[in-house]
Amino acid sequence: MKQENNKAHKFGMVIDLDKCTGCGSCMVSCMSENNVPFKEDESNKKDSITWMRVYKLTNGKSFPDTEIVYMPRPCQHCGGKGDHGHSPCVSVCPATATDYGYDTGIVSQIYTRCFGCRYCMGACPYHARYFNWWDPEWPEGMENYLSPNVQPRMRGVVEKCSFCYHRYQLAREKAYFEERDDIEENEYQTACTTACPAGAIVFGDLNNPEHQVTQIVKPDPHPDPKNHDVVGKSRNPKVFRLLERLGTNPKVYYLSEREWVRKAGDNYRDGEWDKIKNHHGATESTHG
Amino acid sequence: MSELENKTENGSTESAGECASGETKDDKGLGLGVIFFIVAFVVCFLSGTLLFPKLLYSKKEQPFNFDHELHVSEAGDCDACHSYRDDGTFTGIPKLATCLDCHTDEPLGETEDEAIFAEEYVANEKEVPWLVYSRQPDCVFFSHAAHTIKAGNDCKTCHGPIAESTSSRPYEENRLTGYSRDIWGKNIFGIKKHSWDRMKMDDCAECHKKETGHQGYCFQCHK
Amino acid sequence: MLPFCFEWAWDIGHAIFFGGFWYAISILGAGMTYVILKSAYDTMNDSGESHH
Amino acid sequence: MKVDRRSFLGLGIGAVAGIAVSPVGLKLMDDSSILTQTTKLWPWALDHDPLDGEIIYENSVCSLCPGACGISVRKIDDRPIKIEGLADYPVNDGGACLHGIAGLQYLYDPARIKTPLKKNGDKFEEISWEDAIALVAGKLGDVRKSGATEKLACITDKDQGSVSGLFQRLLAAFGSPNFYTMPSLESYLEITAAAIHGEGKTIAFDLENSDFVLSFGAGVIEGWGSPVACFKANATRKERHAKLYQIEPRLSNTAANADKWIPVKPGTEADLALGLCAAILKGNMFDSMATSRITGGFNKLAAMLAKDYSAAKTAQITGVKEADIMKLAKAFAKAKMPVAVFGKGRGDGAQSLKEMAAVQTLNILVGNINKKGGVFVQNKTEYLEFPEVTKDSVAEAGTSKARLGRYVDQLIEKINASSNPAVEALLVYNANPCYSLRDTKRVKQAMAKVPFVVSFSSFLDETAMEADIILPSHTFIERLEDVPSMAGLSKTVVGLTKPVISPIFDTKDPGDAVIMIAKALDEAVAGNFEWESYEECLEAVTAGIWDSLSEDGYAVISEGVPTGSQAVNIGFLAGSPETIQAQGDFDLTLIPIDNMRLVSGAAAASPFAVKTLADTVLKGKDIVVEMNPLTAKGLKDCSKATLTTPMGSAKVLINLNEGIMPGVIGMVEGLGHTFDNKYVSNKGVNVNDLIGPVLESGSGLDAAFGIKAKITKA
Amino acid sequence: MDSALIPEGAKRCSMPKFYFGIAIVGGVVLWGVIAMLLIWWKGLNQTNMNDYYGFALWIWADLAVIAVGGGAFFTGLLKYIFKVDELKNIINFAVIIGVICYSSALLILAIDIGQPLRGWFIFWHANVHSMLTEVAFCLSCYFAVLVIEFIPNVLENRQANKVPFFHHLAHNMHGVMAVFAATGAFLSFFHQGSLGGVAGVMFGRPFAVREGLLIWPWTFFLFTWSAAAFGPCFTLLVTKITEIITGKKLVSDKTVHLLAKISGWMITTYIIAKIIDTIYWANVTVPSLGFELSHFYTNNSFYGYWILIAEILVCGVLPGLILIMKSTRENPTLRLVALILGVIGVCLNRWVMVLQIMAVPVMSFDTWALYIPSWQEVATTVLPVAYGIIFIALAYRYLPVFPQENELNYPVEPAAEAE
Repeated sequence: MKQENNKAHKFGMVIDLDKCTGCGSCMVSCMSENNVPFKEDESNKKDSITWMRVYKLTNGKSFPDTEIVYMPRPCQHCGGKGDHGHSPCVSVCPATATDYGYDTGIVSQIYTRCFGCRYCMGACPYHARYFNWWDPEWPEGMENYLSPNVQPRMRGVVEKCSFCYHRYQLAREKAYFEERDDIEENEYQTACTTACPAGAIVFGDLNNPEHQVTQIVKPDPHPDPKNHDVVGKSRNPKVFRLLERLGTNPKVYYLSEREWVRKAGDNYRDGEWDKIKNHHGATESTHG
Repeated sequence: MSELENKTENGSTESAGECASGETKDDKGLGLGVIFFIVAFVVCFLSGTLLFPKLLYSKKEQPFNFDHELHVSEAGDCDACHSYRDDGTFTGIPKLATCLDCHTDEPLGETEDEAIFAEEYVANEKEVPWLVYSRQPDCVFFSHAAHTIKAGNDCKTCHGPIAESTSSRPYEENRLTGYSRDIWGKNIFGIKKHSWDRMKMDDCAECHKKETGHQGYCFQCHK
Repeated sequence: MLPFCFEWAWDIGHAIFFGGFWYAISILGAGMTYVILKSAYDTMNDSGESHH
Repeated sequence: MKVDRRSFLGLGIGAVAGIAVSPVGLKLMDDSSILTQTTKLWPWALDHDPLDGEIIYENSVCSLCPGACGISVRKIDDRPIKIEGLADYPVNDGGACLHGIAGLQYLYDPARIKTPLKKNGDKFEEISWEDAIALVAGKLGDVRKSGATEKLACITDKDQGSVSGLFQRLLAAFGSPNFYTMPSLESYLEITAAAIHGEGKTIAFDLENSDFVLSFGAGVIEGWGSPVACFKANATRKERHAKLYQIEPRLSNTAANADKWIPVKPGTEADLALGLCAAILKGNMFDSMATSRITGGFNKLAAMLAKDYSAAKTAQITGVKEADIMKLAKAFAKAKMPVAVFGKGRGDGAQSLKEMAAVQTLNILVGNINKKGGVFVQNKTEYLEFPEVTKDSVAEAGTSKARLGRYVDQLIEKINASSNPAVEALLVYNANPCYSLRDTKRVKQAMAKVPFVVSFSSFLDETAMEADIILPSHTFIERLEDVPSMAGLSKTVVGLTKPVISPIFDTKDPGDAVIMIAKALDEAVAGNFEWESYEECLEAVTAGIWDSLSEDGYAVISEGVPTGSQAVNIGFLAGSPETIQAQGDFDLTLIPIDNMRLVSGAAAASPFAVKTLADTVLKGKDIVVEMNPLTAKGLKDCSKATLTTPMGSAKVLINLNEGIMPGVIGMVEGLGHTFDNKYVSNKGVNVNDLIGPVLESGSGLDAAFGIKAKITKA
Repeated sequence: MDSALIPEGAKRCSMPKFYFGIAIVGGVVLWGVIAMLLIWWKGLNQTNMNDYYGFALWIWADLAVIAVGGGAFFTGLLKYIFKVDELKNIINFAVIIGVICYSSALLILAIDIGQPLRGWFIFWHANVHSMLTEVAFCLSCYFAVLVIEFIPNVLENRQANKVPFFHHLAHNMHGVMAVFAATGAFLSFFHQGSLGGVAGVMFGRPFAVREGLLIWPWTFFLFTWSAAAFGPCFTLLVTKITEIITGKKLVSDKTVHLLAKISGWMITTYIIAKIIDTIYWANVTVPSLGFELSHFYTNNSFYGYWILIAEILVCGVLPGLILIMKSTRENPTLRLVALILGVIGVCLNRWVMVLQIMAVPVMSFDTWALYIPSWQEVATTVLPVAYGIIFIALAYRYLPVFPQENELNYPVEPAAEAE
């Protein structure tokens, strides 16, 4: 397909779990950036809308060998099997209310098109999609802080992280205005990225070798010889993706020095981990 | 419009003729049936075509008349007032401040509109509550820069020959959807004579397909 | 659903899916029309005898 | 002619056909289909479609906590819509914490006080500013006339900054020595400095350069000090190959993020510090240059340490293995730029001087005072130039009287103790003692005993509830103020908070309120407040740095390693002060937990912040307490229980957590608010209701690290 | 009195008695309707669904009624296409049950979506790659077919049949019914299948995902097959219940045995396929994604291996065997047991393919999610049942549903009949 700027982007992020302190800045920054509502009781996490959610993982060892790591989880913007753009959620939406932007690799969600069948939520193993069980309400006057760049959602539709797409729209608009073909790395950064006080999140274009995220992740363009559904596996031994083996091909990568953390990123049968933990991408694949 | 009126006349005369001849010819009421048919048909068709739009759209007058033609001749092209900000966003309808580049609370001309503007708004530093003909729904992201600077369209393509207008027409709002009539079809039959007659998603898609080879992904125009 | 819908594409997926759909619809439509017309016709015929 | 069935048939068919060929059907179908997609179906959207406009960024400084981060407020025309960290600001360089980002929620907080209020019976009624000021001035006038001017007291969050300065000035001119600040890390740093290095000094830790941070429970990434600055320092640890060792009874986020977590029995941190000192002395790993500078108590201390703090003994007291103590002492002493950090949790809770002094002694022994990556001891920041206060005889007499108490806790005690009012009038600004001091019952009791309490709060919080009159302040988004960054930063920066939106309610800048009150008092007092407005005052008293304040938005007061050596006297420790014991005789120990997503200071957490709380902290309206499965005794995860301490008891939920020492119960601080904001209040309990103060003899600080408790099935 | 409407020769209970019964069931319907309106007015927050349970009781009910409603298309297929003429004695009833099931399914779907007014999007803005789209299209089309198949039966009502046009219409429709039935079978094959596909294509959910043929996962075919197998079970079961309630023999044993036999063989073949599928899934699919089978059946308070055994052995293999063996099949009691087990079995399967999928944690640090429906969900799920009872009662009372009724019950005492 022909785009205004011919080379397609593939926006993604890598989150350094060793830097992450679980402080919650990313969650709040996301909520206030994207007009996410709040209600009286948000302690039931199964109906609490947090596009960016920070999970708390433990190594399961007992005192005093216990370890904790915090794992921020935005929408993973899956590329689907073979990274062809058939994300688990996009392929199932009956009303085309969510699509895969081949120009950005970002999975959209259109609130006025969604009629709330929630099939996409069932299909998403990351629980990154949230349903508006209630009409949003803001205390008197507080609606004055709502941003015009993101549409507030009505009851009965699904919403999720958009990688702050409106920031991309605005950055592109500026580029057009200045008659540039494309935007700079720092012109488009998500709200969670810029907010993180620890600088644990790095966001950019995985197709652009100049970008920091690409240099950290070193994504392998070839399908994983052990599982052809998997594309873009990281060649950095410290980097992994959530549930990579399902072939969802997320664009969100995680970085950790700790082995137990990397293991927690996916499911492995007994003893399986030790066999494949050192397998990173096709080019470095050591096992047949 | 006028054609339609003619039609109605013809229609009614025909029916009258039918009526006259029908009476003598036929008393079984078949003719009467035909007459009733035609009358009912014409009445319903006309009310559906002429009356219905009046009911469907509510008319709102602008705060006061605005003479685009005059301003274009005085101030220059569209972008003299409808300009871009440094971040590439579009100002749309100018704020009072922009007007004050030329205007003062001393009326520039002696039209009563100018007077209203000077007294009610400039004097009280009140923004003019213009009604925006081309306001898109809140789910839409539209970049003027992309369509003009990048794609090189002129304003007329979407906004029509508004620059030549000497007075502001009333703003028509669809009672059902709450959207401006300019967006959702000027022509009640949905016939599109000019590119600016309608600006629904399909119209965007049509042009995008033609110009970029692709009708675009959701997020290209949605937020 | 129809070729002028935003989502419509002239691809194999739409061809098969809506091919099947419209095929089924037309059969049902045609079938019912035929049956109704025929019944109407039959009714006319014997109503001819039945009434005065 | 007869009108028969056929005619009607014709009529009907005609009508239908007519409508059919007219656009009605199609158009209606089209529009109603559009209607179903619009937000019009959602009544709320009709009048709340967020208006678009010009995007403007305005810089300011967040004053929610002592961190004082630079913020950039995004506005659409004149409507603020988002707060973000300000890039290149010397404190936070772009980063921001969740409370700052959620700042706009404070602006529109349902609990905001919209206009001055006057207590009438147990209800508040609205009054005008004029009346309010007149009323306050009247009452204060009476006190002054009575001659007992020392009976006017004031409690604020800090003693720095021009607003606090104005309160102090008011008291001085009025004639009262009773100005108090709430306990804060900054105050503890000064107290510790005073005990070892002399009055008027303060301590700072060069975390961003140190290569070995030994933290005695300091929540370096949980709101301790200047949170974002600490986050950043911690984030660069890996690149700098620096180590962080965390000593505390619970696997806090800091401990989890640290290179090593050293669990220690609650309240024995001081002993561990002394044990380490002993080990360092014993192993001859100390910096003799540094120790030679110690003017007092060194030998005595050395002897005491040798006697009471052998590794074995320390191990027994603290629960840390002997070998580990030796290893730790070695690692710390051998590090190039080691630094030992004190101030449990956020550093603003109860602290014991013994513990802080012991930790500081560690620093002294390894000789990292005023060295890069070490501890900076220097004079207290002074950038304000208030003109000398001119006191009349009454004021002179009053100010020369003894303070009612050393710290705010003693003030409360004194008020409660004395039969006739010890304090006639109390001014409370930017402080919520009725919530954040230990044993809140006694604090409320004291408030009730004070005949006239004036609150300057922006929100109707627990303390404002107790006030007789409230002069509501602007929030930090609506006001102008100088904000010094304090809290143990290696550099001192004064930032300028600017109004980014005109006040949305009938509130005032507290500075203006004070000036108005002063002006309404007799000439002797009023004479000291010549300024027309707070703005004018601010410009005058910050004259030295005003240019950079107004241009850059901040001014760096001190930076880098201080020069010159500091006096060192560890006599206090040498006198081997007793270690604080937890109150009560139950067999478990309840300790407060500082959670980054909650706040325990003057402001409460925002709705967004509360939303981010895990369901292992708050579930429904119930607070969740942490305990080790070993101590659970039949209590299951998520089961309801009753937590009892000598102070009272509370319904809680259990979270079985391997990351907390057996025998210890952890309860988060910052919940259990009772004011009118359903998103934040009436959730969980306030841990300060369950823990009572234990005053440390000698220092007079509330040093209760926790309290004995028992937990039973409910 | 309504005797004029009652089929010739048929005996029915007195009108007051009948409508009294209807009223009782009507109460239940009312309850359901109230819940339904509540949900439409206040939104889905009236349910106990949440972000983990986007699909819950309703979707299960949907799949279940469509599965058991499968008897209609399968019997129709046999009767009109394969010309198994014997089945003419039960086809009417099968169709009626079908109409009830499918109308219920559509109703439930209308309640289940967050923005009911946008329901039409699924057709207009169809995404052809979504199994749910396929479901929606085939479901509504096939419902149309069922209505068409039902119309003649209605027109055979004593009074209706007096209208010459209706008389002819009924007659002519019978004439071309084969065409409709064929279309219906075609549509059914796809929507029954695509309902299975709904689960099978969720490749983010290891418990649901299956390999398959072209775009269709194995569950696609298994669902069609199971519907065809257990549908007739349900038809027979309902017939049996009606017979008990009316105290009449309505369908000859010959017909019953035949349909039971067919169902039996379908069940047996299906369950073999299902077992193969399960074994393959457990030993190839799941391990390749890093899971042990035990992951799906342990560490939670409800879903254990029992559900697997119950579905496949107790409610699959067992009824299958009972129905293929002449001796057991023709033993009324055992047959009834088999029918009941069969219906339970297929419902259980649908439950597993909806709710257990949602319950199973996928991320290694995620937890099992269990859920209990709210009363509004229960009420709206019971609604179709009550409405079905009334529907059948009315049909039985006023329409010649069972061609054999008179001969089988002749001579008959005016036996007591309830609704």
